[in-house]
Amino acid sequence: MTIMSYLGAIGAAQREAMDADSRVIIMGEDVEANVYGTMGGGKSRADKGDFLQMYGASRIRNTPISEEVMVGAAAGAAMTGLRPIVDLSYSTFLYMAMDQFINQVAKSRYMFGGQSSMPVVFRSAMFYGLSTAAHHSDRPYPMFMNMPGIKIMVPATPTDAKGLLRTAIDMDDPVMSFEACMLWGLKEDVDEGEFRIPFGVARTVREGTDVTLVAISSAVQQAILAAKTLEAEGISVEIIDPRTLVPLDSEAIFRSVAKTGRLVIADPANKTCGAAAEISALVSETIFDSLKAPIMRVTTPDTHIPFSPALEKQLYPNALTIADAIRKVAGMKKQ
Amino acid sequence: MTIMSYLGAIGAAQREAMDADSRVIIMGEDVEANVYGTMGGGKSRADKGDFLQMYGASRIRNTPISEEVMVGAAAGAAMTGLRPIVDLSYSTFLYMAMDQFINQVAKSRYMFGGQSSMPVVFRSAMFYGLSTAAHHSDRPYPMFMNMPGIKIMVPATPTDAKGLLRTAIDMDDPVMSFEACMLWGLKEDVDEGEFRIPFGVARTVREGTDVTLVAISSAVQQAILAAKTLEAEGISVEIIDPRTLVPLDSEAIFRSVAKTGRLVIADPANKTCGAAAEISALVSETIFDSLKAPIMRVTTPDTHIPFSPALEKQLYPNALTIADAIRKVAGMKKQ
Amino acid sequence: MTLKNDMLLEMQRRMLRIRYFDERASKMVKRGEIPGTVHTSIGQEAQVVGATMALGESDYMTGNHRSHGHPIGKGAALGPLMAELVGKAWGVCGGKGGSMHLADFKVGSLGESGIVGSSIPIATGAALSSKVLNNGKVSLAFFGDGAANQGCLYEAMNISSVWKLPIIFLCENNQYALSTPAHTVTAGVLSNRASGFDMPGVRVEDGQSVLTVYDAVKTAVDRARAGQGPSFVEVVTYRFNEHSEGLRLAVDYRDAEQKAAWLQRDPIKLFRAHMLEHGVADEATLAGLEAEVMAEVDASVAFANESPFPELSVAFKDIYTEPLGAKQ
Amino acid sequence: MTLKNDMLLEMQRRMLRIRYFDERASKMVKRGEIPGTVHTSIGQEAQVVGATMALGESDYMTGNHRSHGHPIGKGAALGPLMAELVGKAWGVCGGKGGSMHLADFKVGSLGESGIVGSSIPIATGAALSSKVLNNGKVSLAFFGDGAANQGCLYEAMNISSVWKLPIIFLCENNQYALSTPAHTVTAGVLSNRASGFDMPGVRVEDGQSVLTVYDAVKTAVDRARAGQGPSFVEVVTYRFNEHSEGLRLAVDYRDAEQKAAWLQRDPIKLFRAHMLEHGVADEATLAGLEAEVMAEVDASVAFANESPFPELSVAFKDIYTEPLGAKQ
Ligand SMILES: Cc1ncc(C[n+]2csc(CCOP(=O)(O)OP(=O)(O)O)c2C)c(N)n1
Ligand SMILES: Cc1ncc(C[n+]2csc(CCOP(=O)(O)OP(=O)(O)O)c2C)c(N)n1
Ligand SMILES: [Mg+2]
Ligand SMILES: [Mg+2]
Repeated sequence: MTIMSYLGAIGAAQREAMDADSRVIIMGEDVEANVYGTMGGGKSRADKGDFLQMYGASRIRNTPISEEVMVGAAAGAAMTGLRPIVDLSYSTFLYMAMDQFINQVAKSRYMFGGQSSMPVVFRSAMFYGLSTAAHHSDRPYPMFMNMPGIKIMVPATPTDAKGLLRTAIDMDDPVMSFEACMLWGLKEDVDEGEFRIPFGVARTVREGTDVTLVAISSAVQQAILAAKTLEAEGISVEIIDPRTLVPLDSEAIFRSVAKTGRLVIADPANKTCGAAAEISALVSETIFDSLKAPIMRVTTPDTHIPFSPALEKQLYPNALTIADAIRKVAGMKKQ
Repeated sequence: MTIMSYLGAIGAAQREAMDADSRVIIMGEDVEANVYGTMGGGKSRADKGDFLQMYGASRIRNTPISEEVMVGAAAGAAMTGLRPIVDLSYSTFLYMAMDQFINQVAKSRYMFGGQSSMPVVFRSAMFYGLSTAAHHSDRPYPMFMNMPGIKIMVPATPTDAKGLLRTAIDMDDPVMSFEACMLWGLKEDVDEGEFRIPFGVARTVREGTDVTLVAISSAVQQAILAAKTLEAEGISVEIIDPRTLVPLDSEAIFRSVAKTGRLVIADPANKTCGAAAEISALVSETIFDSLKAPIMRVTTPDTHIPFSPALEKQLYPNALTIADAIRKVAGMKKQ
Repeated sequence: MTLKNDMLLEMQRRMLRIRYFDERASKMVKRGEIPGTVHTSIGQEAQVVGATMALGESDYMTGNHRSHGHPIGKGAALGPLMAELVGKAWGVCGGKGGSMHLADFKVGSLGESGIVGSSIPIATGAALSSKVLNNGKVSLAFFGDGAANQGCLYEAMNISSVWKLPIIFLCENNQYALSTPAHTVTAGVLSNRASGFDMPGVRVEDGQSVLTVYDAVKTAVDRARAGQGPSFVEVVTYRFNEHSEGLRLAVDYRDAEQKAAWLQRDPIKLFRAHMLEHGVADEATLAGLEAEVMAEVDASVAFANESPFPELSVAFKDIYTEPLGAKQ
Repeated sequence: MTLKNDMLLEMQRRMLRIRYFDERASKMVKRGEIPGTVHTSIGQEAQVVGATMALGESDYMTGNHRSHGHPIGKGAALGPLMAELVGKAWGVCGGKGGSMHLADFKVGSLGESGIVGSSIPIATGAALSSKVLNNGKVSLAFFGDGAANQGCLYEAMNISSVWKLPIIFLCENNQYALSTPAHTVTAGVLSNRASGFDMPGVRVEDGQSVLTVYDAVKTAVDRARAGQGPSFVEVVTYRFNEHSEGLRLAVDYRDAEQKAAWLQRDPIKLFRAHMLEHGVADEATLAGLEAEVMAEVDASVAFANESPFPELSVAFKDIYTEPLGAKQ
């Protein structure tokens, strides 16, 4: 074990995979210079950018600012023998390649009757909460959940980032990794050795008996704070981090809600048609009779992200808003 | 009143608006030749395409196959004095312009502190159920519901198509109109005169007391058939067509569910993070105590659309699958 | 270049396979035997075959909605293609793709695309893997004059040129995008756009001559295989049928005289005459070839008819490599 | 062209406004007085002002993340811009846009874009409305060498050329896209791409000379206003600062010698010397001008400091023209 940051864990998983399989390549804007710090050897950056030095210019490729062809080319390469990792920097830039994601990456295997597989990983960072305004702060994973064909990971810890990303790179299906910049600096003890965390298996962050709290991405940290506060108030909260949204470990959520009878979902994505909406709908159509109170969503409201910190701070789920929602449902008795 | 088809109603609304305001222009691929039949004078097509003849080449513009600039240019034109209607033909082509939709059309007014308004309408047809496979059959409105800034209409009748589209064109906010090709031929008596149907006001298609059935777009016709079958079985179904998804008339849905205590949602979009998920979540967080049974979703499952009619037919909500879901919830007593 | 006679006969054979296959498909659509519609390459066979014959067996290719000619030209078996058009289980995509989304990976056909322009980046990626894996394979992207106005083409041309990828951008300029004449929505001459992306751009004015097309594309393929990077080849041709079978437009968007002139230039008739004239083959050989191909097309229809329809459950297969998500 | 002295002085004034504004903004970012980061136009003032001065008051303009210079060059008041950078209520966008999303519709600034390339179609649409409404307004799109590889640029160039729209595509080639040297990701010379889209393409090698840039852009603007359609103008320049303020990269991606040489070519110093040499203004006049502008920048900071922060509820305003959707 070694202390690793979320950012370092992403670098480590990519390094492992690059070492393990020469078909793995990395392409993206400014990857050679390791601008975002995920292409690092782990040591201090070298004068040419670590990965570029370690793996060479054929496997570490700076691309033009051309997201559409970048994504499509990665798909075409994946169908013909490579296993590309594409660094798309910020999640708000994904829309530039939406046609390639939906009509090619997600649909090709299906349309062609299984003739092709699509081993490619698309990484992007959700740069919210950092005063970069509406063109850099989106959390668009719900849009991709609405269209099957691409798996989705939303790691909330360094360990999950490393283990899930390694699984993603080894997998024969396309994966989108949504990484939260708010967590880049988060550190914990992580196994430096190879390990893989399966998709579709939620993590019970904390056991509890009164209310189930499903928390996604950066909301997990806030959920833990909220749970601690509420413990003092005598409310026992069980926190579940799905870790991957496609596939979603709905069974784990059902098991917990069957026990607690109460559900709050904390999700930094927009509210309408978001991941929280899906989880709410799944629970109420599947284990309705276990519910003792309304299912509450604590999400970012349906706004764009404003620049001014005076406006932005209020928008994301935080320990206070999460705790309030839990108090509400904990207090509610079924008539 | 006159008998009008859904397709004819769309043409009529555009004609009205073109006559009423010279700032309204139409642009899109093959609009001059009126390939899809919505650019018609209502009479038989003339040798140059009716609208082109009626309004001239400056206001009826064939575009290159360049969705990205088509959408962005319409937005830029809308911010500077025009009121464009953009015909994007099929909804599955919208992804090509996703960046312009999300980052420009939806966000500009907000990012610029209200300096600009964005009076533009984007029309597209959901060509599902007609053996055109995965590249022509998507129903992507949930993706756009997840990002605020663009209003969304999903007309299910000729009258609604005409009245909502006219409202959309007169409105200062961007609107996406999702039209169902399955309904193109649907006919009813429609007022040929000018009329406008407000956004955010649901239509109660049929009153009932046992189960609330929210039906969207082409599911409305199937819902009516299902309701008739169930009436014979003694189940009284109230059908609500939201008509617009942004804004959504959630109050109308709440009022009905408060009365019936049971809710089924029939939506031709994909299930995960779809419109049905949002409606389910809204109801269970708002009027949970009125619910006597689980909220059921009848949607297209999370697949792509296969070509073979042998495979495609089973996928969309139909009178049988809707009726089954209603029977389920009608039978269920709350423990 | 001078080609062996058997190669010339193979060119004619492939053009005939496309012609007869598409003529049959057209009939079947009108009879309701093929669901949806189809876009035929009738009249464009020289442009398709001149390009595909310049490629090797294992080279890659992507295409568009005008989709039958490409895999046929690349050597795909007709039976599974016809079964796919009919939506049957023995179809090359198991009935899930249909006319607009044919793919036959066995012959390097990585997929046609119903989304105009959308397959160009895919071909670019195939060229990237050839480059990285250094396997000598060349990639060719078929797209129309209409698709040439999609931005992704220029992103693809730029990155291919910078990375010196082994790819050919093959623009099938049949002068119309559905009802829209190319000259009304296209600035300048398409092949002239190549130089701005630092690659050769040639325009084949006589796209009805399979040999002329072949020579132009072969030059580009050799260049790509030699590691000299991408080329842009624009081929001027004409579609003899309507944009899609069954489509009826009230507007005469194609000039009648021009149309009549082009219909005179049937690539198959022209090449037949050429072969007779140059003693490549005699009447009997060519008639035999035509009969053979007609029989092959008949067989493909029989194959399609024999095939069962796919099981309902197939709709839920191959969304991922593992059984996941929607089950019914 | 020969310009009146007051026009030359106005050019210097605007270059100074950009320089002093950006220098101040840079300091404030490092002091944490401006949230997030900013991208300065320091070193590129001639390229910005040469272009904006060639436009009329009411002409349209869009830009990118390197965003302060464009509206300043177009004549925007500095106070609301600085207040915007600080996230205050009196900001030109009410604090909701910030540095990367400045817009000042009063001076035809339709918005900078944090999404590279994304504002080019917007400028194209503004040109379309000028054409349809026949109001004589010209549109100019600023974008960088990096943005020049986004497909939407070529879609915009094509449609603008076909429709003969009054637009100038102004490529700010500062030779780098963040850490990426343009020549490593760009095929050929950008301005050479224009001819393929049937429009003039000029490359201004000396982007540090405001007069040279002005002449090139003025020619394009006159052409657009005369109804002759779009032009592409590539201006070669250099950014003196890092891509964004505060960014520190371990990699020396810019050649030290080349950098030193460019830093010698400060557009403001160059033009100052030019004016003295040609007797456009004397030392006292220029010193006075500099003092004036410095005072203006000081005032803009005072204005920003005075401004209150926006009310919480402002976060839920202007999503639509009517109060709709999220309320808290
Ligand atoms: C992105 C996208 N936009 C529009 C369409 C509708 N469409 C299908 S084919 C076609 C014309 C294509 O013209 P071209 O590329 O020249 O190919 P051709 O049909 O002439 O062979 C259009 C507009 C589409 N399928 N995809
Ligand atoms: C679509 C998109 N991709 C990537 C980025 C990240 N990014 C911001 S600025 C930049 C470099 C832009 O280079 P250039 O266009 O030359 O402008 P410059 O910064 O040199 O003025 C990049 C890659 C972005 N903002 N948007
Ligand atoms: Mg064509
Ligand atoms: Mg640059």
